[in-house]
Amino acid sequence: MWEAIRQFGDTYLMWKEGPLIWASDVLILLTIAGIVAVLTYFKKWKWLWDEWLTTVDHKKIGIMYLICALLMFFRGGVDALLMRTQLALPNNHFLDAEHYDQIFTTHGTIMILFMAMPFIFALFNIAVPLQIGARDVAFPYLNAISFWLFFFGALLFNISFVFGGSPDAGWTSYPPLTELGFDKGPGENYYLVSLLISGIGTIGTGINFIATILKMRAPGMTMMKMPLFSWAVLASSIVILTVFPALNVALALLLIDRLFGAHFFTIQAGGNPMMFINLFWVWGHPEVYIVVLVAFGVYSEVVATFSRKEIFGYKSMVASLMAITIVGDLTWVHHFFTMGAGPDVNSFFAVSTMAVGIPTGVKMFNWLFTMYRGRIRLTLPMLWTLAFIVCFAFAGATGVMLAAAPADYQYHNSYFLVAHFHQALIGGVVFGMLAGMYYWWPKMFGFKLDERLGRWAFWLFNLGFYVCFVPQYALGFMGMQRRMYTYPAVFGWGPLNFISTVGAYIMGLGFLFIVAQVLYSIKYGERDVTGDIWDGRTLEWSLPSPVPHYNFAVIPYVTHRDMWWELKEQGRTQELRPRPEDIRPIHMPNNSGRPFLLGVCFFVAGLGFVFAWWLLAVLGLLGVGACLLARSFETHDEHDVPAEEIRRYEAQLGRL
Amino acid sequence: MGQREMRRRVTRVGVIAVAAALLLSGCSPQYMVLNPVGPVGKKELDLILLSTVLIMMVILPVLALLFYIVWRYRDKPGNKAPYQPRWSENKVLEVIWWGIPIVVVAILGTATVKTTYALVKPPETNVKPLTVEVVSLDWKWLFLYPDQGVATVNYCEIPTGVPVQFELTSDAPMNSFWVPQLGGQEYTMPGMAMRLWLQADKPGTYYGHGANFTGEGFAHDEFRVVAVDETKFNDWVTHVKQTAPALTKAGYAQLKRPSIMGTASYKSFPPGLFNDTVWADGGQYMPGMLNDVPGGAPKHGMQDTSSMSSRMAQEAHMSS
Amino acid sequence: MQAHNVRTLAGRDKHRHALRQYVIGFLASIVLTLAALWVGFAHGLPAGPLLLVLLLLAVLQIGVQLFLFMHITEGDGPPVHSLAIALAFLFTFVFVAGSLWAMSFHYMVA
Amino acid sequence: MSTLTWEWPGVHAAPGETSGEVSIEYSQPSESLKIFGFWLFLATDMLLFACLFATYVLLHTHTAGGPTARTLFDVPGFVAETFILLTSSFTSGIATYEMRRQRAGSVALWLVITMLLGMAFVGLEAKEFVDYVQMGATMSRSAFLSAFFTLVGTHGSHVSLGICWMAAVLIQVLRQGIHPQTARKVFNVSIYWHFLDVVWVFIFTVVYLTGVVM
Ligand code: HEA
Ligand code: HEA
Ligand SMILES: [Cu+2]
Repeated sequence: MWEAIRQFGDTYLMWKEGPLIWASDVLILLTIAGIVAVLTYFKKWKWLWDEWLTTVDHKKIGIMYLICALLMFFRGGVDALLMRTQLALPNNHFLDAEHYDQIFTTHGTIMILFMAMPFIFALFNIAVPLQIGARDVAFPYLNAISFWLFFFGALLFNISFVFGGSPDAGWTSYPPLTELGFDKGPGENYYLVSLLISGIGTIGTGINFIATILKMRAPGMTMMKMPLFSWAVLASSIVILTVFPALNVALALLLIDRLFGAHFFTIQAGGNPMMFINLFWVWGHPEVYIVVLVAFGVYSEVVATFSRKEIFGYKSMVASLMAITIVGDLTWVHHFFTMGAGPDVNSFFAVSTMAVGIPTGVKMFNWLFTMYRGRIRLTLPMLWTLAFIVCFAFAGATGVMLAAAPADYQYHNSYFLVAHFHQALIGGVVFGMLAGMYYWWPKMFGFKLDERLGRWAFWLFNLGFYVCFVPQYALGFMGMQRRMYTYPAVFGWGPLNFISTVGAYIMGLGFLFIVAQVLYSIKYGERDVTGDIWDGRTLEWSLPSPVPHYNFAVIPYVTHRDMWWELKEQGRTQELRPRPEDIRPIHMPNNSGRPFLLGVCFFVAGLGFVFAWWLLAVLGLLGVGACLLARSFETHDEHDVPAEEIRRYEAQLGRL
Repeated sequence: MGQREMRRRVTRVGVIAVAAALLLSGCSPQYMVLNPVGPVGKKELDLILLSTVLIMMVILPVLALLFYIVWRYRDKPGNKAPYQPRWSENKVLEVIWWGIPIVVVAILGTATVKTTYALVKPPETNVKPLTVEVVSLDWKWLFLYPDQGVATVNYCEIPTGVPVQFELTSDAPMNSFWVPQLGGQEYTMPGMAMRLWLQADKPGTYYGHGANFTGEGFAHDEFRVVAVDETKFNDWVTHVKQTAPALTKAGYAQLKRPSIMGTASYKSFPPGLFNDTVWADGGQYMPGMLNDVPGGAPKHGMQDTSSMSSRMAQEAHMSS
Repeated sequence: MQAHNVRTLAGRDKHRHALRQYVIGFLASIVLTLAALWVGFAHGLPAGPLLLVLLLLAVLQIGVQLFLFMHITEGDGPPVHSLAIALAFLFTFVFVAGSLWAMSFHYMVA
Repeated sequence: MSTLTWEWPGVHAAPGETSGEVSIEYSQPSESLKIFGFWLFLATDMLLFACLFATYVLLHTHTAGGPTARTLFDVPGFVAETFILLTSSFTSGIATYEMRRQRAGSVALWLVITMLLGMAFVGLEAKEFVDYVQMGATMSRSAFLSAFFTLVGTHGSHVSLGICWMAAVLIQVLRQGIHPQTARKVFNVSIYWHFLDVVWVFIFTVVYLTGVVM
């Protein structure tokens, strides 16, 4: 008995691995115990289930995405600091190769799939229905499913560190290194299965938001009157729809290789590992546009609002979004110029890659000229936006340099590349997500985040960013490869790496200021009583903060692009207030525990696949099937909110 | 904090960043990519410089404009700058900024395409090239000299002024062959024989490293390229032939096991080792390979399944 | 449920027209398949043109399914779903052709 | 009526706009929204198959000394599968047609026929797979076979899933008759079915036919 436990502990809980794992084990147990204790003590279990776990309300789902994204940012950030600590000095042995490999893999995977993706979905959910004058998304139930698939996918990925071992072949996970012949551990299976699960959810989100944006706009809101953030979400969702299947196929095929002995990507029996690389980047490149397009949407809203001016060149903005959507899908080969596919292939993809710079440049200029002849308020969202323009100009510049295929032969897999993509991902995406978070925070929670602490966070993070990543460009020119857990002193890479590490810690400090800011503001933050704390332009600012669960008591009729601002200009804001006689009962979707259960079933099945415990896998899949069938037979999933109740509530908010 | 102060800080950070980038990427020989010693690296450097200049010509004005606009139109009581909240369209301006990037991309694109085609040809045509076959292993580099008959591990002697045709493959997970001072990298892939032209114009010892992640030993996957003049190169070959041991099939199998090692030299190697390796890892399916072999039949091995299972066994062994 | 507010369809012959569509579609799909089989087995076309003809027949089949069976042109509001399907066809082509092109490695050492 | 204003491919007939009448599955906004969502799903599913096709085409000659397409594929078998599936596509179309005429019984009948044909198809395919495996042509024999089993198997499991779903819809039609919600379900399941037919046509062409004749 004891022996069996010990063996289980050694194989799955990795007790032999030492203090890092033990500490994580203890930390996780303490966290779980703490959460359970708090929930029980405050008698919050029922509240948690009724209000959150079963919710189909897009605003709450958005908030849950946001919380997950911030937590994952922290996890990914801790990974980053661990890596940077190891790299601070030549010949350092703070981490060994095995752990370093696991950490950069989880860092990259988590940051992109479990930080950036939920962050954009948080903003999708929070802003889109409000901006377009809808009561919820097109498919609220599917929305909940998407969230829980993401959640359990992320959970599965995160437990790998303490249960069986993390993946360690990079976020790109190229075979044959990841084939069974070279990598026996369950870590790689964790990577494949958890990304598959959350990938299915992501496709759901893509479908949902395309349908929402195309079909649920308030009457009068033609496509050309739609706010640019919603356009950006549409663009991003189209990219999701076109490329996520490629990721899922790539992952599934590799999983089939590993679990069922097939030969897609092995080097025996005719497998071709390059095809994985190809499929991965068919998704992987557009993926960066999936996230950055949403950030572009945020910037468009923020720039117009805080310059007190209409967005410049709205039509160009729409055209450039769509151009990036389409052309961005045609550039994936630039990630493997050095594979030697030949000059024809490289030339084509080099030029198509550079071509993406054209519409992006147009956006840059339009943002600039939105500010021109405006009145610029340097609030937090605007500060992050300005910092973005600076940072992303350089990210794009280095991107275009990478796109010159023969030059890329020199940059590829070097720290020059690492610097490029952090500049794009942080300067483009993270800055945008933070800008969006600050911008819509009052709408979500009814109070503003503290400006003073926010400025500290802003300056520290920005300063840290350049200190961390500018030296990495130089390191690239000095020939330093990415994914090296240590390096010798002779090449002179030490000093710049040290500087870079210092920068990373400054960024960490900046992040801590954000945490402090949130905690401080919960107590002392400025309350938003008008619902329009920024002097906004679009429909969401016509609503009270936080927004009632049915969003609009009466769906507005839209006549202008910046509807709310227009009405304010003309002194007609009263028109967006509901009139008692217009209030009708509202159909709202019912809460359901099934999406959560479905997530649990996927999780169970996923664990079964990771360890090839087939019984568990089959049980989980049966559960999935049962949930789907039950859904099919559900006929009434809506309820009416009586008009009286809405009137009472609106009166309470002082809107009647 | 006052807005003016903040603005100053923005400027300062920006200036420092740019200055640091420019200063750091100086001429110190540590910057291998910026100090190429052969025509391939030089061509690539030319393209790097061209792209940098072109893109900076757009980016820097954009940033200057940004700082100017933010300063001029800040929301400050008494700011006299015009405020036109509805000014949101201007055909001429928009044509200009659709136009600028198009022109830049056209120029850079042309240069890129030209260089791309140039690099698949030998850098010099009137000198007879040297062929070196490269096999990346876990975690070491094996160099085979088919014409000289010698082989080395983790270092590669080449004559200066002679174009070298590296033929690349891998008998381990995919790697990438990179000698920054000679020129850009190319993947070494199992089952494929890729070609990379490089040439050293100055004698010297140049750093090389696997550039694509291959697992635990990746950080130590280093090698050297030693360029010497032609007579010294010939002397070196003779020297190796006289003093070094032979690489046998068994020796190769030993070499293939995952390990980290120093340099080694061999006076000979099993004939066709490179081709055998490529074929054994799936080379028979690669389109380019079929041209070589009439009827598409493989030259060596890998037809019967028994050798396949032996490979699987080997791989299983390697990972353990 | 407003099930019964829905007006039933007008006119018998319009129904017959719809039915005729299905029948035509079915016959077309059978004929196209037979044609493909015939071209494949009975006709000694060289590989290139053969492939071309077969793919052409397959594309016609898609047309049959999409237009005669799947009512791709119908819907309420603008035909955005047709646009989605068109986009999917475009990217199907791009991803398949692009992948095969990138994986063809014409410049390897022979 | 929408079906009827259709004249020529590419000409869009928005039923609501042309005649003031909407066919039943589009008659409620929430239902027509779901149809739209389903079209979007079909679009992504198509791209999923695109990737599988690309993989198959790339690997179809990589037989590792094992069976090739020409030696393996059984012509009468896949021809039969093709005709069965084409017929089932037609019968599921008739189910839609009857749904629009609000004839629940008839819809049920045609759905049952479609399901039976579907089962016959899946049965034949399963038999085909079992035969191959018995000949030693398993998924782990060669890259070609991995790609073959995965591509055709993914289609087969789509069909199987479609059968289950159709059964669920059938029960609802029988219990509740035709109303906008059940009508939408009949419509979606049948465009799903046609879509699988489209995919099969390509499998038939790219995998089987070219496999044996080229
Ligand atoms: C949000 C993320 C993001 C974004 C937006 C981008 C944007 C771009 N990226 Fe980047 N990239 C990554 C994230 C991102 N990238 C990641 C994560 C990797 C590596 C992954 C890995 O290997 O692990 C990578 C890798 C990568 C490579 C592969 C390098 C290699 O592996 O060797 C290349 C090569 O072409 C490239 C190019 C580009 C280009 C041309 C753009 C363009 O879209 C940029 C366009 C923007 C501008 C050009 C600036 C604004 C324009 C103007 C001011 C007008 C003037 C413009 C012109 C004159 C053109 N990127
Ligand atoms: C959105 C994506 C994203 C983001 C935001 C980041 C953020 C950061 N990244 Fe990362 N990174 C990637 C995506 C991202 N990265 C990807 C895709 C890879 C490639 C992976 C691969 O090769 O497979 C990569 C790889 C990568 C490397 C290269 C590793 C290698 O090749 O060997 C490095 C090295 O410096 C690095 C550093 C950093 C740093 C310092 C940050 C900083 O911004 C982080 C800021 C820090 C925090 C937010 C931490 C906050 C926490 C605290 C303050 C708590 C402190 C407490 C303790 C230490 C206990 N990243
Ligand atoms: Cu890219």
